[in-house]
Amino acid sequence: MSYHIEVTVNGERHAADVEARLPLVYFLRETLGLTGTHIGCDTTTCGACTVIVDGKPVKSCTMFAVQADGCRVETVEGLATESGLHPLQQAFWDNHGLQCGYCTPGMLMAAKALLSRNPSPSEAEIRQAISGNICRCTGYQNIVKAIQQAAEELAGTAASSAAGA
Amino acid sequence: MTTEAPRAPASCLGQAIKRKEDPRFIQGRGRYLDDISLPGMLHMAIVRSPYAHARIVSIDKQTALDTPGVVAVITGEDLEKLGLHWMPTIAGDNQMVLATGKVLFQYQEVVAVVASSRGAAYDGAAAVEVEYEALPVLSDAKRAMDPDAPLLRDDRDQKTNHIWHWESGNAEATADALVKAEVVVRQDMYFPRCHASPLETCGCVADMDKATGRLTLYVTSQAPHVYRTVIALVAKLPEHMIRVVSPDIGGGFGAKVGIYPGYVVAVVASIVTGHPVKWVETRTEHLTSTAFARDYHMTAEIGATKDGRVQALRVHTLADHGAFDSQANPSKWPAGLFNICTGSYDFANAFVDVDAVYTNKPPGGISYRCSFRVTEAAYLIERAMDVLAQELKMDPAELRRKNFVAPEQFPYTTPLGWTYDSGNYRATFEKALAQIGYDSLRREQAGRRARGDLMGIGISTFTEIVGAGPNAQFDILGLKMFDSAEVRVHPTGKAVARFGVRHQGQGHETTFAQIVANELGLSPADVLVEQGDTDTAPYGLGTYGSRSTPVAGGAAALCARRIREKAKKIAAHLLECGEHDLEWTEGKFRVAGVPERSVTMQDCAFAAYTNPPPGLEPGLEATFYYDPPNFTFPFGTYVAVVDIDPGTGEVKVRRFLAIDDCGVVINPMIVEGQVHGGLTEGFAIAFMQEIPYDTEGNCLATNFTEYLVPTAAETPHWETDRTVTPSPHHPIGAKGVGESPNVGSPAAFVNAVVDALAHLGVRHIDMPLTRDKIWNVLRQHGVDGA
Amino acid sequence: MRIQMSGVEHVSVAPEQAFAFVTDPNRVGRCMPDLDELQVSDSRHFVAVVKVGVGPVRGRLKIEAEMKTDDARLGDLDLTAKGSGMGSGMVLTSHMHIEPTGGGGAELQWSAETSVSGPLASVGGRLLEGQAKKKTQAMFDAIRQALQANGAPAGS
Amino acid sequence: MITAPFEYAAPKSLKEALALLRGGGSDRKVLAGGQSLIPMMRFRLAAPSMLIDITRIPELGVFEEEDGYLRIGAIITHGQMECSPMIKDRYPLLFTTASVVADPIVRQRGTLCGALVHADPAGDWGAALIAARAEVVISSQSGERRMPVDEFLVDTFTTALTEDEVLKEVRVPVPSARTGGNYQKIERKVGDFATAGVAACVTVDDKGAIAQVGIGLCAAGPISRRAVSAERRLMGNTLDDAAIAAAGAQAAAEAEPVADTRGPVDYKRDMFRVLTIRALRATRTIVEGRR
Repeated sequence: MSYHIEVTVNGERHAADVEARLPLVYFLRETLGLTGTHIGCDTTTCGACTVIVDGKPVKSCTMFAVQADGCRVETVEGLATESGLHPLQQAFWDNHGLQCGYCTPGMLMAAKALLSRNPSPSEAEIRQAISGNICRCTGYQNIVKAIQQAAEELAGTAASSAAGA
Repeated sequence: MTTEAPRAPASCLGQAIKRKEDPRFIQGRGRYLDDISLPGMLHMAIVRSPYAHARIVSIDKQTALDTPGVVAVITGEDLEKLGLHWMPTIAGDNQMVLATGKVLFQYQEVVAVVASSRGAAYDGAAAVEVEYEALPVLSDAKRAMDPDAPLLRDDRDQKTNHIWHWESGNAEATADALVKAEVVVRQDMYFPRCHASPLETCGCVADMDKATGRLTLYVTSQAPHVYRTVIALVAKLPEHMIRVVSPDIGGGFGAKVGIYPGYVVAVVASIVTGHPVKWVETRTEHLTSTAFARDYHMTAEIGATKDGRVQALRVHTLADHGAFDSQANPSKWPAGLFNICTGSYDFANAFVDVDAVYTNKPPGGISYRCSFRVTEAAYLIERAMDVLAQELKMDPAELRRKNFVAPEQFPYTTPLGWTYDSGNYRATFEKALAQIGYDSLRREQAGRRARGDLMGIGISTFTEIVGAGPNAQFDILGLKMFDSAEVRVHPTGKAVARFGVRHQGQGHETTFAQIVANELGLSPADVLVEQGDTDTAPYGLGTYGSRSTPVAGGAAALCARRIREKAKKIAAHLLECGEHDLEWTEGKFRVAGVPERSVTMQDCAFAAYTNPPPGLEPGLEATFYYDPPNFTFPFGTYVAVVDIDPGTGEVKVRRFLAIDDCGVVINPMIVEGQVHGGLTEGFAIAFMQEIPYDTEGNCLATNFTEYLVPTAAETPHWETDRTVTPSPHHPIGAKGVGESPNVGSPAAFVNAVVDALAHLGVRHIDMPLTRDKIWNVLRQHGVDGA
Repeated sequence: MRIQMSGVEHVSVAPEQAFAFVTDPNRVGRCMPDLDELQVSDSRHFVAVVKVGVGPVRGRLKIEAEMKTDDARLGDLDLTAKGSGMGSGMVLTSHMHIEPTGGGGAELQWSAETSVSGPLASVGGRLLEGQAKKKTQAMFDAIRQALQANGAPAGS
Repeated sequence: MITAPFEYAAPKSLKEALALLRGGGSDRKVLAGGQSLIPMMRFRLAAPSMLIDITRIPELGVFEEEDGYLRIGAIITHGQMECSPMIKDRYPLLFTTASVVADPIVRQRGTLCGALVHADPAGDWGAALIAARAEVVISSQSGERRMPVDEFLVDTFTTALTEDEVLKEVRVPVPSARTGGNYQKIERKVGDFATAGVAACVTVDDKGAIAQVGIGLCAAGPISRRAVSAERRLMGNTLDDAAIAAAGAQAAAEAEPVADTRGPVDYKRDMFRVLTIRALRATRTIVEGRR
């Protein structure tokens, strides 16, 4: 039995008929071809599949696509714009915040969710906020550095746009 | 958008150039195995044994075949008809592909189900009914040789669980020296079974094109060429009709070197069904059946003088190889490079032996972020040195100072036969002690102890051996352990460089571009590095054991120099002078004494295709197969400072300083990143990561809720620095670094924790240093807290 | 994982009655908790399918049991069972000895060792022991009730 | 891994949800955050025939103080608890609990009520709500019933809910000015099930004597439990070191942990002593701050 869903992904509206048991992550990867979101475990532990659903970070292996009916989903593919990389992407690149790159999309989305809730987190707050995401390569230190740089960058642009307003 | 790597000056070695591979990864545009989807592709799921040792009574596939979407159900008996139910392992043993007769470890592959969708494949797998008759289980290696132990491998001629015995060094001289020694310490230590467990599990897409008869295997492989050759031999397919493509890899750490049953079954399934077949492990499958690491039961004995000069080292090891001997080691080295275990110290005598046995546990024995059993060796000697220091009531720093191999002794040959290329252990060590403030930490510790606080300082001054290896002695299945590079310079002076190795996050697309660019006077931005496609890349043995930079990095430099030699002829032609009049400086050919008369590599490249000198073959490209003259021997000093909560036994790592010496550094940013990552895995192994088995052979760490991988919250902040002692024989003096931190750090952590408890008489605690173990030690010694 | 259990149950029927009951597959088989189906092959062998249901965890276990008695040792019963289901396996070995007690009652002294393999042990190990103990207790409660019901109370 | 097939429904009202549940038998499951249920379904240890998604039912989103109780609706997530200024300021026990449940991403979807219904013996909320003397509101087509959390939590994965009932909300008594609380948890790493956890909630009178006390133990047996004798030991006393130490010893004696990969029984038992002492000390600091 299949269910009709309509989901807005990175601002684009998608309609599909899906099996109830289709995890959101496979809907994104295989139905929509957005393979930037990865899968690393069976137990909702690793966070490689982290996306943002209606503003909240979610492990998309532990949510069914039917549950996302009518939701706004943001994935790593939606971060960069015409004007360039998202400050988080740029900061991960600048600070060597990735190696094999497999956890990176989930990390970026977890970090984005953190900064939208807490624009100037401490190192401890950053480490807590990404503690639902596993990285096997970097030892996290450069990821933390990257998130700090992005936070400053975003604060700066926010300030200037506020000043501009 | 700005995704082009910034240009670097002509001499770009040692520059922290941002990684060229990153733009695709940060935008979700990497192409990993599971991202590959081919038309008509089927999915495969594997039914596994719940028992660690059992006879297979019957297999009923009918219900599975009746399950909607299921296309095929393959058993060991089906493979037997093709002669593919067993396959040879790298270690010269045989391994079941799908079980026939009996199963030898829990979660062993028994039946494969191929279906039109992932869900249907799992539905089919759940519907397969297998009846087992449980057999007595052997899950403790120490019992393997007992007369009453069950015989696991009745398929072998030798009716024993003993696989092989290996030894190195002079047994008599060492025994004699130990008898004569003023002080002898002896310590048993277990390096627990653990697992590399990269974030991306293993998987493949097998695509047999019936029309062309060509097999394309997309697979998570650190060694694609070796896969191609082995598959040609195992599946009896012509090698030129096999293409192995290793796409972006989500971490390997040694787990993606071996060839796993799932790959073979997927190939068979594609041949049988005529469709591409994808198999991707679940995390549970990865942890329970993909190659493990370590599992060494070691005993170390050191003989020394009263004033702390080491004289002899004797090591006996019992190696648990699981149900099949499928460890990835050079053919003639069953225990890998374990006899590097004299470490950084000047031992006159040493002897090592290793006995390997079968148990009802998964096969493996890979080099998990290390070079062939070097982690076990480094842990053993660094732990044993602390035990000796304790026995002598000597500061472990002082003991090390007394026993380092001295700079003037290099090249230094160990009693176990290795010749270290270069090192300056004392200098690196003193730099580390000064940087962490060792003496004041010791004073602080004394003060805290008086107040009942538990603080410890642990040192590890390890020496590694990487870059396998000199072809005279090192091969895998007969394939010599060289590696290769092929560089093509296009007319406009842009280059493509291809390699036989395959990176998994180490940054080769950047560092190898830096090496080639540096030799050719180009910008790294103008050098495209390609790896992983056996149709285009030159033959190579792959990326593991920190061999990429020592071997393939050497090939890169020498290949580029070969091109430069040819370019020099072209330059002479362009500058209308003799080759001997030319010098190569700042990335240009200049006429000696007339520096303003010069041509660039771009000029030479253009001429190579448009205006080659008469008689000279047009074009500008070269291939180089590099047989390293020796290993390289990176080293370092690590210092850990810990505080222990007397109430809960929790250990807090207050500080950790890592000073590495990996010779000439190509990209300091990447070296630092490698060190951070390796230290974090060392931290995990020391404190939480283990795969235990119960007496029934049940795996007790089948997923990430029990196989504990640290998060950012547990991981300490790392302090890193370097010294530089170039390798005298490596073309650019580099040594390799990816694994040093994982090799050197476990001992530093354990030494620190034991040091914090030493005043209670504690001499050793086996990893992982879990809270309950430490609590137990504390309570036994009357330490209480809340 | 290995689970060891033992206990002593008192019933107010004669030892012979109790022994006859626990060695009768038809009767003792029906005392298994959450029994789905029971096939008795002969006087000493039966196959039972039981439901497993702990919160969201649902499944079925197929259990093949064999009883051994020895006329020389009247009152002693060895029961071994092999279970499979939910991708897992289970092997049980148990012994029971029945002693007369004062007032015509009987005492069932039993011990059992169960080893569990597969996901149930690997994933559910944390919770398994408690559940196994409950099911066993439930089984003996059922046996006691059945005996009280059909066996004449002692003394009368 | 992919779950077995199932049907899915997302009712817009509790009435609708209860109707769907009724007659569905044990094979229909209510789905809120799904952060415990879905992993079990992936392993096919759980295979419900239908999931009834209650997250689109507005009335279950209640999260407010009303006549002496904090009402926490069935779809309130751990994350909402953690991020609520009201919880941070006035409910230190709930706040310290919310911030250590699972991991920060799971907390955004997992719900307090869902975790309570899951009734995992190592679940943090059971212990915390027992200590806070919370009660549950259960809803079915035949009406509503209330009971203390203690009675609601029956056994491992087992609650007082019948198959056609839904846990509608949890009600926590609004703490008085002189109430403090704290949750202490040992976990091997973020996201691990608790090795041991202790929740304490204490109200003192104007003289500093303990007027009401709740101590809940997590991973101390088949289901979260109340440390009755530890509470008895404290009632009427002041929160001094001697009383706290004695309460710790009592709690340890009452705990019935099982050995697993997190450690042997004696270790875990001692952790209940240590954590009880630490939870009570932290609580004392808060209470003293408020007096």
